[in-house]
Amino acid sequence: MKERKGLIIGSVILLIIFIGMLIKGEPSKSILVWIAALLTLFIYSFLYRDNIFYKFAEHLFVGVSVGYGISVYWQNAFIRKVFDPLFITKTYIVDGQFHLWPLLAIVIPTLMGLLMLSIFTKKQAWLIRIPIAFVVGMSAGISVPSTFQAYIFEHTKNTLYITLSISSFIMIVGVITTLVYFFFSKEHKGLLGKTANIGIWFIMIAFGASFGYTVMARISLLIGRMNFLLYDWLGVIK
Amino acid sequence: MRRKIPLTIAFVFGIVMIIQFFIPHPVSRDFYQTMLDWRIIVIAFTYILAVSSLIRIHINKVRRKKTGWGFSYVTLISLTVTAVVGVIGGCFQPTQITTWLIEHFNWQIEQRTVLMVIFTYIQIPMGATMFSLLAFFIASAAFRAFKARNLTAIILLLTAFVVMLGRVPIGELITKRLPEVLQLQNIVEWILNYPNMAAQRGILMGVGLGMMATALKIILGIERGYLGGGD
Amino acid sequence: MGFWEKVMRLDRRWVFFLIALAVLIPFLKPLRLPISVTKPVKDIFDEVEKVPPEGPPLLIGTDYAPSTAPELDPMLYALLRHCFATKRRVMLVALYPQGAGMAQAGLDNVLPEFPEVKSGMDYVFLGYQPGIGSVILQMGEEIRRVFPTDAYGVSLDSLPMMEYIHNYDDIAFMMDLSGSSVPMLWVMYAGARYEQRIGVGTTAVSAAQYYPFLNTGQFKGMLGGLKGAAEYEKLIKKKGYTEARKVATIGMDAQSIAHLVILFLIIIGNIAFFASKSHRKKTKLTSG
Amino acid sequence: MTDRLIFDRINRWIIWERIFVRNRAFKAIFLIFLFLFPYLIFAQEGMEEAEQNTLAPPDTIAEILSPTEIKASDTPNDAGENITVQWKSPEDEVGVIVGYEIFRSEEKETGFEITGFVGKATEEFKNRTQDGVEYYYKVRTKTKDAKFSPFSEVSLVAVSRPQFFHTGRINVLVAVLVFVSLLMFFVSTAKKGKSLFIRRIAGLDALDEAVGRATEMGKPILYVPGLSSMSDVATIASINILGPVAKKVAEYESTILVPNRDPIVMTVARQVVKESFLEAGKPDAFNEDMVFFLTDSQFGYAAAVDGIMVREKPATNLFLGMFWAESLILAETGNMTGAIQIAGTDAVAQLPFFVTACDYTIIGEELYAASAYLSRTPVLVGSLKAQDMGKAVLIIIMIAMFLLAIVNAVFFIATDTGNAFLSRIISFFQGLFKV
Repeated sequence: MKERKGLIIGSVILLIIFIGMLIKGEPSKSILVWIAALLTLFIYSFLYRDNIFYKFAEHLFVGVSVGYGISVYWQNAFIRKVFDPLFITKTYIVDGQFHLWPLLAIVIPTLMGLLMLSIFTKKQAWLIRIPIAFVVGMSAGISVPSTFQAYIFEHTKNTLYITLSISSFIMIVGVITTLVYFFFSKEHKGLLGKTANIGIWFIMIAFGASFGYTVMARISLLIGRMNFLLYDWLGVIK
Repeated sequence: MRRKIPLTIAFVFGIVMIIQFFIPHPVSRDFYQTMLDWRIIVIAFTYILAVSSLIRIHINKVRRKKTGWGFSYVTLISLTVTAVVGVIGGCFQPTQITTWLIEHFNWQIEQRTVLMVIFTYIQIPMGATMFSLLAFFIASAAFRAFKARNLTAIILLLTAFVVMLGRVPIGELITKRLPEVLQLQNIVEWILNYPNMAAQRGILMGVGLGMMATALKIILGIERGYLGGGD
Repeated sequence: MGFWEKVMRLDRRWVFFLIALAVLIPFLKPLRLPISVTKPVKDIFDEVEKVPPEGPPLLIGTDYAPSTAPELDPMLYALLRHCFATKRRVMLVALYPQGAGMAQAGLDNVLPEFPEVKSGMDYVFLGYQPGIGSVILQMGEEIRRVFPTDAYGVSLDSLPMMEYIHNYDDIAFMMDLSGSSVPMLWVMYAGARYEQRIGVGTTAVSAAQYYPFLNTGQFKGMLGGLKGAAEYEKLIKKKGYTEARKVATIGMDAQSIAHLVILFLIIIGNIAFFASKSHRKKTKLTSG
Repeated sequence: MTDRLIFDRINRWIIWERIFVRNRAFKAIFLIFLFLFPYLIFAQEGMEEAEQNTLAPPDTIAEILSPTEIKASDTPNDAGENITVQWKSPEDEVGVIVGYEIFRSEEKETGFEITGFVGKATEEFKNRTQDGVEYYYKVRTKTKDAKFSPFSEVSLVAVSRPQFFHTGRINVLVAVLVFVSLLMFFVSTAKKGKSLFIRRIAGLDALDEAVGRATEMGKPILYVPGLSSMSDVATIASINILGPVAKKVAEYESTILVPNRDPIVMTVARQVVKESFLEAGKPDAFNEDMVFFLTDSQFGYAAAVDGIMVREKPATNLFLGMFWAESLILAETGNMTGAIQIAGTDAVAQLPFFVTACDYTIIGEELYAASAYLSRTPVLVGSLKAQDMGKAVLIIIMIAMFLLAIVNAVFFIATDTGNAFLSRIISFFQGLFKV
């Protein structure tokens, strides 16, 4: 309970600092900047606890972003990829001649898309599997060769440039032991277990390093927001 | 029937897309482009399902007066307003209506469309603020988790500590007098370039194999989890 | 419950509070922590110093978006101030649509300090053109072919500064500010094909991937994150070029303090961990 | 009915499986590929050498400042409509050259028109052409004071055409085929009933316990299937785990909350959860609104899931799939509410945050092993074996290369040049993984 009192006092101090700056500084005259600033503060209030301000901001965020998504899909998919080629530019008519394939290239995916709506029926709901299978199967097909290139070839190639140095030795040991850690079909006992253990150490080094490395970038995000609040909104700093 | 058709479709399109990768011919290139367009169109229709799911949940909340139902109005209203503004007023390019309004009422819109104004002053600041919460969370996670409980935890803690220290000017000052190899920023760079890179490569190679296996199992119809069980 | 156990169970909101203060205080009261200038930043500074006043310009690429602006804006401001204060000419170009807005914002911010600096005389803002690689390539032949006018619609031929500027041969140094891979395209096209001297300003996270290219000389220098920008601000301040608010130095203060707070928290956390562990052992012994 | 029976029944109709797996000929094909592998690579190397030999002999009477050795040929491995022109730039000690102008004609003697300009440090130009038309090229140097050198000699005739096979990707093709063969081989062995071992994966073992705990407490389970779309294989892996988890939840007639960012993932997840409830014999306990859509905005999604975590207070949070920067926002908030958290992702950059904020973390490839681990279906376990073989191959190549490098270095110290044969092997292996 005592601790909570301290926290409340702390939050009040922060609030007073902001109000003080609001009086002292030259706040922005743009209502849009005010909206952005208030929403920023609403979201920060979540750090203390869930409250009505955060709830408002969260629900607004969801609503606005879905509305934005609808607009973008409407424009980029329905208008540009279906409506325009079908009714306006008529890509399937070239020099007054009718071509079947360009028409099918619009109609087939549209029909497949419409099958998505079969979920609203009781009996034909299984039809939804067709567009899903298309998206999943095709995505899987695209990913197979490019995964080989990007994940396996690229990294193997870079590991294979070996020089006689401790660094190079550490590199190859690290890669091999990490790979060994991911062996699934053998129990991690004896030599395999020991190697896999070294692999875990390497993994932990990597996790620690990327954690420490990311801190700076995350803090600079907060600095960016602070700059917005103090400079663009309150105008207390020049 | 209910399984055969989808599995065949997944198989055919999967194999065709793999083959396509090896053919630089324009026919194959155009086909690839068409497939990507198809995917966009199909996903656009799925968006209808998604939005209807969201709307139904919030309408249900309002109807059943579940806790916090008042906020569902916020979502529903802001969704409708933004969508109407975007569809009628234009997304990135203003439609004729917007142009007329701008001229008639002498508006000053820096972002060209009303939708982009909403995007710039509501969605972007809120997104950036959510993103910046990470500054707080990364601190509390470090405080809580980086404790020398056992050997692996010590390794994690020490590397994070050293790398973090090496990123601020004070870290450099501490080791300024040492030989160059032992200076903190050089040690940090070495950690990043060798042991860290080694583990990352190991993980990524494993991930690559896992992804390949999963993708191939889907194409070959061995893995059908994504279709749901049953017939 | 002893003190250390209390620390162990510290409410995480205290941590949030400390971080908020650590970032807020340097903004209100700059601390001016010591900053040592590193070689990549000094190299950039020297390259800009080599740009002859009233001669071939410095080309700045603003290829970033608002999300990386906290780190890259200070670099743009510092470079502009450096050039404007010493009568060096500047050309700005954006290969990202949002980059044009960032460049304009940078100009709006810096220009009031230099009332004598005029568009077309001392700087030219080319604006944005789509097609990153091909724009860079075509600029190597004739800038007017890609940018017939500047960002404000004025024909380049009518701008006095552009009279002798046609391609990379007439540009003294190129500085790309970006958190993405655009600098690599500048190196590949303008650097490798036209031998343009190029420097890069990037975020702290991307900096690591550019170090190898510094060693090979493909980049003549680098500003990495807020720290790089702060070092650059220190250099131009030392030369007495400007007295403007040092955005990056303040940001760097905030970043250093926040880093130290986190490091301090980790140390305290571990002391508490061991103290409460030994304490627990002791109580066990006495009770048993 | 056990999983295996269902599996066998629905397996029967697949034709290609019969061709590949049950047919003994497959094994023969597999062996042939193994032998073909080095041959294909060597063949490709040989081809490159042959191409170089047919090039025009160098011109000995180079004119001052004129480019020399001009050659034009169809750009390889492209979709046609492109010819690559190459030349050798002249000595330029004073630095007067600005660049090169490339001229093109459809006749050898006349009709040359300028078609492009490149900077001074370049010796190559890719020219957009019409397929099937014969082109001749010549190049001249442009100097700083806008003067030009005499033209180089005219190149041999060149015709552009599209290619039907990308020779630079032959190594990928071979690798894909070998991996498919391995996969088929182990899947078919597994089908014969040979039981295969899987090592313990702590995070997946904990899944059961975590689900059980939540149901005991009468609280819902939060399942986040990642923030990516279905085209990310990690999402598919996550959906594969969702099945067994939802089944467990259904058995206890508890609630599962699956918020989604991608519409297709939402549709698929809903199907999977629905079927799982059906399989568990509790179709009535299923509610469509368990699987719902939030928003496709990354941080909007994070904000909303944070809201769910503090308001619905799920006892167990599962974050499985593809994550970006929002990973720590989700995991820290979940940690704040005191839920048991299990995370799994192949996004290496996000793993450290899950490790610090969650109780169990499924790292990288373990995520892809999950569906086999949870179901223990022989065919799926068999594919794990194929993954392991892939890793073994990579490890063997790396160890061999390391030993070779050491031996080569010894040679290098002794003879100062290294061993030609060893160097050739090393560069051959490095070339194998050329992207």
